[in-house]
Amino acid sequence: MDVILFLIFALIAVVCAINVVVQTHPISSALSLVGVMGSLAILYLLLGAEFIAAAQVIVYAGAIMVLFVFVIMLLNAGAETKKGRSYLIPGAPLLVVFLGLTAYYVQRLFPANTMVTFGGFTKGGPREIGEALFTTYLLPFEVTSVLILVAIVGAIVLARKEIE
Amino acid sequence: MMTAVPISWFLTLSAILFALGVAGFLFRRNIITVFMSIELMLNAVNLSFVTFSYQHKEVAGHLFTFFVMVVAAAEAAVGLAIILTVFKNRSTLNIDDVNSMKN
Amino acid sequence: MQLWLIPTFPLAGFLINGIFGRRFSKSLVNTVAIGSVLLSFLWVLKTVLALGDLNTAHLEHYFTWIQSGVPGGNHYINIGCDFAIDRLTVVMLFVVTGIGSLIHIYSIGYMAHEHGPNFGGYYRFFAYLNLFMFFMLVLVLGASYLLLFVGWEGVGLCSYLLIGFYFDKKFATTAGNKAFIVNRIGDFGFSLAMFYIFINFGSLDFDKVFHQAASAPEWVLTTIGLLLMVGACGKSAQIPLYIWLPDAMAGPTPVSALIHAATMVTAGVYMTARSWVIYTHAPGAMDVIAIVGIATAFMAATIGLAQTDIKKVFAYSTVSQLGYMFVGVGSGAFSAGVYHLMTHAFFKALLFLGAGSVIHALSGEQDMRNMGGLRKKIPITFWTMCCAWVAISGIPPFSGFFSKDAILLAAYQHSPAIYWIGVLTAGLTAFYVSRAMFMTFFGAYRGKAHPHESPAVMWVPLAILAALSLFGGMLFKIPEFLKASFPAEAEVENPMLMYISVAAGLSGIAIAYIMYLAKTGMADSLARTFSAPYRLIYNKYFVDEIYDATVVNPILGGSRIVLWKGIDSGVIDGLANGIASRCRDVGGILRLLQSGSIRSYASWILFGGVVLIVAMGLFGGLPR
Amino acid sequence: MLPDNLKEYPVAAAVEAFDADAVTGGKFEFSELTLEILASKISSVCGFLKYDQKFIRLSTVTAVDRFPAEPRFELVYHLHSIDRNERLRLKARISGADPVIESVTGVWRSANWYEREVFDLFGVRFTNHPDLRRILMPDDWEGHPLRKDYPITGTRV
Amino acid sequence: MSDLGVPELLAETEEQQAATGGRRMVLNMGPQHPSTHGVLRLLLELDGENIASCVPDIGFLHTGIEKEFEVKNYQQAVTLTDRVDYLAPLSNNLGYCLAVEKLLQLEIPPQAQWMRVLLAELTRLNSHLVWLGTHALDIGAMSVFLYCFREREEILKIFEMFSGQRMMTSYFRIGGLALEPPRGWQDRVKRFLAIFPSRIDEYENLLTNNRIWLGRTKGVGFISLEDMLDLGITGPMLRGAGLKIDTRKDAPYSSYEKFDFEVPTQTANDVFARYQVRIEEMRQSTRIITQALEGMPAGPWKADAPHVVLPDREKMKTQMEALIYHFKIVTEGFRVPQGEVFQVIESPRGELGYYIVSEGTTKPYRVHMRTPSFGNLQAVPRMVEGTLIADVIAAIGSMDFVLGDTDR
Amino acid sequence: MELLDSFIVISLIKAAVIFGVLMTTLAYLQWVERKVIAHVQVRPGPYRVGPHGLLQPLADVIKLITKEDLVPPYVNKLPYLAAPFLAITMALLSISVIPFGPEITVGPVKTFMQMTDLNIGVLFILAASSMGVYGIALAGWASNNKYSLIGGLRSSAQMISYELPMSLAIAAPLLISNTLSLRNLVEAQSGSILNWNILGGGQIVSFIIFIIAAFAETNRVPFDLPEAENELVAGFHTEYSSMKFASFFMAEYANMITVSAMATLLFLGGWKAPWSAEYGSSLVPAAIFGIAAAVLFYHGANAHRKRDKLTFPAFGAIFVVIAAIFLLPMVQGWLLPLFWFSAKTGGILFLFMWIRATLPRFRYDQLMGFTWKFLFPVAMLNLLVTAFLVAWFAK
Repeated sequence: MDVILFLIFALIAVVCAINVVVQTHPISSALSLVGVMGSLAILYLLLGAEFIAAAQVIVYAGAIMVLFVFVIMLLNAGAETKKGRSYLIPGAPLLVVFLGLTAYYVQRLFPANTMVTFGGFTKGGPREIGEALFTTYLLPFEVTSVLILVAIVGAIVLARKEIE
Repeated sequence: MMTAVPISWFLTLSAILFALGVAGFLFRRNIITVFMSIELMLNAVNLSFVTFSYQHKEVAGHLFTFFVMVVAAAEAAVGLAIILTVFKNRSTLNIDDVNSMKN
Repeated sequence: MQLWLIPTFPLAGFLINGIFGRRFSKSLVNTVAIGSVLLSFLWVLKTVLALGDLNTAHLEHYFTWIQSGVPGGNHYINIGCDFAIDRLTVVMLFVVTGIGSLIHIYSIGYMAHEHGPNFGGYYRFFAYLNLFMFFMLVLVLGASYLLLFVGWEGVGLCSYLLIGFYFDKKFATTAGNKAFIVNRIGDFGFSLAMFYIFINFGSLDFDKVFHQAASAPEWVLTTIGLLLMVGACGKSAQIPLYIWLPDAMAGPTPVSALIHAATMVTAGVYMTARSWVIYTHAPGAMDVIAIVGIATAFMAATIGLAQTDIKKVFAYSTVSQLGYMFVGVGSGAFSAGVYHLMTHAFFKALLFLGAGSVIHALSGEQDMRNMGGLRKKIPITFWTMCCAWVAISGIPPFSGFFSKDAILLAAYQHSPAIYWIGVLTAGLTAFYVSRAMFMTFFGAYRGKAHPHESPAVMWVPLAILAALSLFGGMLFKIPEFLKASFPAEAEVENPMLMYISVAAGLSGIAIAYIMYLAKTGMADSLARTFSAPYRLIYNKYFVDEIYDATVVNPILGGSRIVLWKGIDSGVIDGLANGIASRCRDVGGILRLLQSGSIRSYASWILFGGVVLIVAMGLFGGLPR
Repeated sequence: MLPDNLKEYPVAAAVEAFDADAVTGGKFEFSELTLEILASKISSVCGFLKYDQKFIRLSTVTAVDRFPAEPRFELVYHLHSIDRNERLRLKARISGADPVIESVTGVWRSANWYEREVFDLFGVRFTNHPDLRRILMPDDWEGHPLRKDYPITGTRV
Repeated sequence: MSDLGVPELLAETEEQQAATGGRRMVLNMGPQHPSTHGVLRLLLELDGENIASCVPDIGFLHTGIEKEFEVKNYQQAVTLTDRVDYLAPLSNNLGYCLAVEKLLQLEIPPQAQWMRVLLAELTRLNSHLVWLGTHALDIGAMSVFLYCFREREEILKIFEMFSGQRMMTSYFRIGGLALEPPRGWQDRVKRFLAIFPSRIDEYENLLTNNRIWLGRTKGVGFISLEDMLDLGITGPMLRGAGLKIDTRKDAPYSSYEKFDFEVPTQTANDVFARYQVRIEEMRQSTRIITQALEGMPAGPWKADAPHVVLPDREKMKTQMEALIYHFKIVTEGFRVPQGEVFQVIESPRGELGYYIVSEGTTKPYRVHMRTPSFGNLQAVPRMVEGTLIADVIAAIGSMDFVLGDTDR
Repeated sequence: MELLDSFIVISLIKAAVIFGVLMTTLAYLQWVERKVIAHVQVRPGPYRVGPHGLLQPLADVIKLITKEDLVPPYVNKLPYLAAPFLAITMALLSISVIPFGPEITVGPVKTFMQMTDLNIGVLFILAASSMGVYGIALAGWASNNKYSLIGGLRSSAQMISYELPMSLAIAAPLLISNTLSLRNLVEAQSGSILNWNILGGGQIVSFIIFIIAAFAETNRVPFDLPEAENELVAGFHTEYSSMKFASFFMAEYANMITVSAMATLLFLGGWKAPWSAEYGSSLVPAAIFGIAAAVLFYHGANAHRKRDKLTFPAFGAIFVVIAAIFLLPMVQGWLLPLFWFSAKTGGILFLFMWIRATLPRFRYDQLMGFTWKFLFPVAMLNLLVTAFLVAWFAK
């Protein structure tokens, strides 16, 4: 059951991710990315990360990507043009090597006997996250809130109509 | 019938997604798509975090994921604002046209 | 017991008024400001009633504030946010919240016509006052030096803000800066003292420090004591750091009364008294305090003789009285110092508020030469100020008498020389206060404005303070109350000394009467006769000018010539420029890598990542 | 040449005083004052009337086709002074062969559409007009419907 | 009327486009759009939601009425005037009849004059009700629309009672009224007057203090008084800018001088001010109607001019002379002496002027209508440029134009 | 495996029942809205199809289904077709975790009156609703129409902005009830009306903020800018027809139902009666239907029209039967909660309609200003105060 679920959503994620890369129109890429995020949310659930799964959908898919879509619509951006040099020659071999190495080491470092089953880890609920967040990780949490504030100010300053 | 998934599968998936993100970054020319590729990489990393969290039966990985999300939100806000400004000033979204750092 | 509520009320008042005050009506601002302080006062009352005799301190721990290192380790720091309350604290709490409340109420009347710069003055004033109350209460309640220091700095900040309240006037902002900078010197000493305490005792909590203090070597305690004294000198305006206080009168009069007479400036005395364990084991430091105290008392009193600005007179009087308190604590009579602190708070607040009332009545006139004969025109102010007059002059059985007497008694035990200077100072005190009273209220009116009595919100606090000035000394026998806090003090009785000081006070009044009422020309002729000394004290011993010449100008000049022109431009800039140009040369080569295109950077990063993984696989710990 | 019987009207007299050549005639009927103005002077007279005589509003501009008489077109301007609560009609005649007259949009911006309408329906051209396009009829329409020689039944579209 | 493409006026050069970051978008509002009240077309150039420029395009409802006048005889032409401003037909009837009567120098009996005032004011109410309803609907308050139409229905029923027609009544004729006022009309009008003021309060309850309504209308659609006069705006819009101008007071016609009413003004000069002015005008119209109803003089309802006015049916059948007149008027019409007049009245929308040139025949030589909507509409660009799309709706709603009145 | 089977079977049955009821409700909600608005505007509303237009929804459905399904040229096909599907899916998805009543026993089976009980139910609904914006944004963009584009832009900005105060408003009652499961949330409010979050929790402010944000989230007057017909013709669905148009329509109404149910669950005590059964709350529905029946009988007896003589008593009889059913003890266990839940949700839905009939529409900048400058700070403050109080009392 878990394997089937994993395979289905891993497949969706990979296909959508490929789509992100190959689609020429940004809005198609954005929608594919939403697909990746959605399937990742399911995988998170499988890993017992309920809260992160919900946050993934609410924050990532529901807010950040909407922002992307909004901007794409606002700029009325069309399909991209083939201009400038291509990085296919240095990039593609490097990527293949990178991926191969990573996959190899992952397989070596994590022998197949560590298994994931649904329900194998149940401490990913909002309560546990909240407790950790407001005790051990209070300082990072506060720092991120400051970061968000700075980001808001920065975004407003940047997006202002006229910059005196 | 195998009912459990080896943990390395998750990590491999994460690696694949990350590589695809890098590919998007390298091969695409539209700033917004490039930006989205970064988001894809972040997502891939998040998946590893959550997987590690499962492996160690620790909630810490979730928190890192959470922080990554928050930072991604901030980054998206500022980044998109920058893109808007760039587009306003240059009326192009091609990343190779934005090269005033050169020279 | 929820001690934290005591400072929280004023803080809440500050936040509410500070944030929303601009939109509030004046009455709403009043309600918030005064309500918060009154609530605080009531909570103090409730706390004290509930806590009983308080022979031992009552401590409350709220949260861990700063924590560093490993528990039990060498450099383990654990500073909590703790409040403590003992008898000394109770006295201070009552003084701060009680007089604070009265002055808040008084301010309604005094500031009624205030718009302040940008029409935001009214709420701003009350917000600052509330903030001051908050910090002062933190200072008093804090159970460690660090928390005390928080309050200490906080009140300094409020003092700065309130002195510079009329920030559109140059002299006000200058005075504010002066107060702030001079206090920094003192705070520097305080900080050093704290570092030293921490190094030696490993903690800043009062109980832990004092517990270990008895067994510490004397030179350590003396060093700590002297450094603390530097801090106290700054805050409590002692020689040589007193110069900011007279200038601080640029702020509104209620500020002068609250901060620069009754509460903040006594923080140094409080701190010294609080550290009595350290001082009793460091007699050398005590001697220094006593000498500084008496010197300040005498010098300020002489300056006070010749001032014509009514607030300046009281400002120097404050400096002088603070010197008295230092004499008290320096002589080992901590309770007497605190006693005088309290009575002084009553009558000096009253004097300032009365002066404020006079100024208010004369629409801003502050020069005593333009006053006179106001006795009939503003009778309530006059009569209340009379109460302060007799109190400060040390006439028995009014409050000043008791506390001053206690100090002088202790001083005599300590050193008769200090006693005799103290007596002389007492006479001078009586003289200049009487002079001020005579010039203001007696004789013929010399001004132009039309005096009018102040409203009830102003004179009711005056009346309460007058009652306290008269009977406060009898009602609140501080030395007995504080016996539990300062067990080391010896009790002495010497009626002879008492008669001498009373006589000094009375003669001061009498001389003033002769010079300013009976023979009105006499003061001027005396001034002409002794023109050199007169000029000296009229110009406050030229202390400010001396500081300018000896400290300020050399530093300025030195900075300009040596640091800026020489080191900064020559050495540092040259070095930096040289390095920069070399870097540019190297960068020119590396620049070839920088295509300016983001994607090429990304390729390089990816390349680096691959190299890293390969390297780790080959040489790192990764499995083959 | 202002008719003598109109001299008593201050506006008429003022225009006469401003530019005697400009006035070619006039009448006062139904308690409405009409001045006939030389076509070439219309803009300057209008400017004078607006700024000097407080005819702040231009109520309407229209034309009358006197076909087959010549000069064929009468341009009619209705002016309104709010201050004096007074109205004034100006008339200018132009020939049918080359119907051109100076625009008064420089004086009143409201003349814009009225002149476009006259251009559209009568074929009178206005010089110095900022945007002389057809307004009511389609852009590619042929003919000018309000001319007397335009058939009442129109043409099939 | 232009083709539905973008006119050259808007086609900017490459540089201009680049200067705005290429973000400008041309939006074709109309001719088919819910809020342009017919077939107005606005070409809006948008920068985000801001209007960078606006070009109105009219003519989609052009019917050539001015040309048609020239082939109808004077009395027949009355029916054409109804069709011009289909929301205030009687005002147009009145303007035309007054102009012709001026040429004929005809004396109209008092009852006819008062009846004309009464019906003209009802027309004003009718028009303002439609305006208020549609304006509120544009801003999103849909109920007001139906409430207004409920009252308008009453007015239309009154018209129907008088003339047998609800909208194109042609009830005013040269020389008086078309028909004798019907029996019981007073009761009908009285009943209407009894309820109407409270209904105005009802509209105001829904709108005047509504925060959203205020937010949408206050400060919106501002245009300075100088610009208004220069661009030829008239009517309630001018009064919303503080200018007390009303032809009924300045040059009274049809014995308006005998009525006691106020000319409401506002100074804010925005959409809300115009709203307030019109609401107050409705109250004033109610006042005038009440006065007309109470003080209605007795007497004939058409002029004593046998060569112009058709004789009574009864007379025609009994008197030879009347029959001859009837025959002549019907077959040939009546001749109007040579001359030209410009008759101005205050229509609900502003200054309505009829310029008639007569050559002494039975048909007018030239009729020009100075219609308020046409004059007002020129100011649209001035009013909306620099505002938001939603403000365009509010602003053009506040102008209260009728496209029939604009295009004729 | 038997357990699994029965779980799946029960879930399927529940899904079927809920789907059927929901679709009917959606259709009739439209009818109710038209009737309500019509009566506010003193007109009868739908009247022709069936008695009082009762069959109007059916007619509408038939019309929409049989209409030509037009796909304009120049649209971006895939997103254009996906958008309505996305909108309706996301709208219906959230209903699956909404509970309608307590645990009930039907024959041998014990089950919850709910599709599925997630312990992060609230987060699930937030997630689903945050995805709903894609439908509208995509529809606007894909239509390749300027009005649609502006509508889509407006809606994405609006929905993101209003999601913030909405989430904050939701968080406050969650703090009080200390759970994210909707079922537990309701259980925490059991007792009388004084235990509901709106009163007992003092969450009246969050309730109001929630309702305001809900209006905006569902694009209803006065926040219906994305489809403001007087400005943008029909906004994002200008280019849609037939069933695709109906999908948007249904999505809007489904969202209305969702947010109303959410408000009921979060603030109004869900299916709990306002006072306990011992004081007779179980008699209320019977009484209401009884009174309705009595009124019908009376008017039937004094009928103005001939047919009323028959129809009124007939409906009265039906009402009597319904009232009687409410009195049956065996069905009270599930019927009463359902009644209260529907009554509360219906009340909020009525509010939606009432507001639509009354208020004008905001302008875009005012709308954004309203949420960022007013709603968001207030919601924040409310949350802080609530958190403070909860912490205070928890200690």
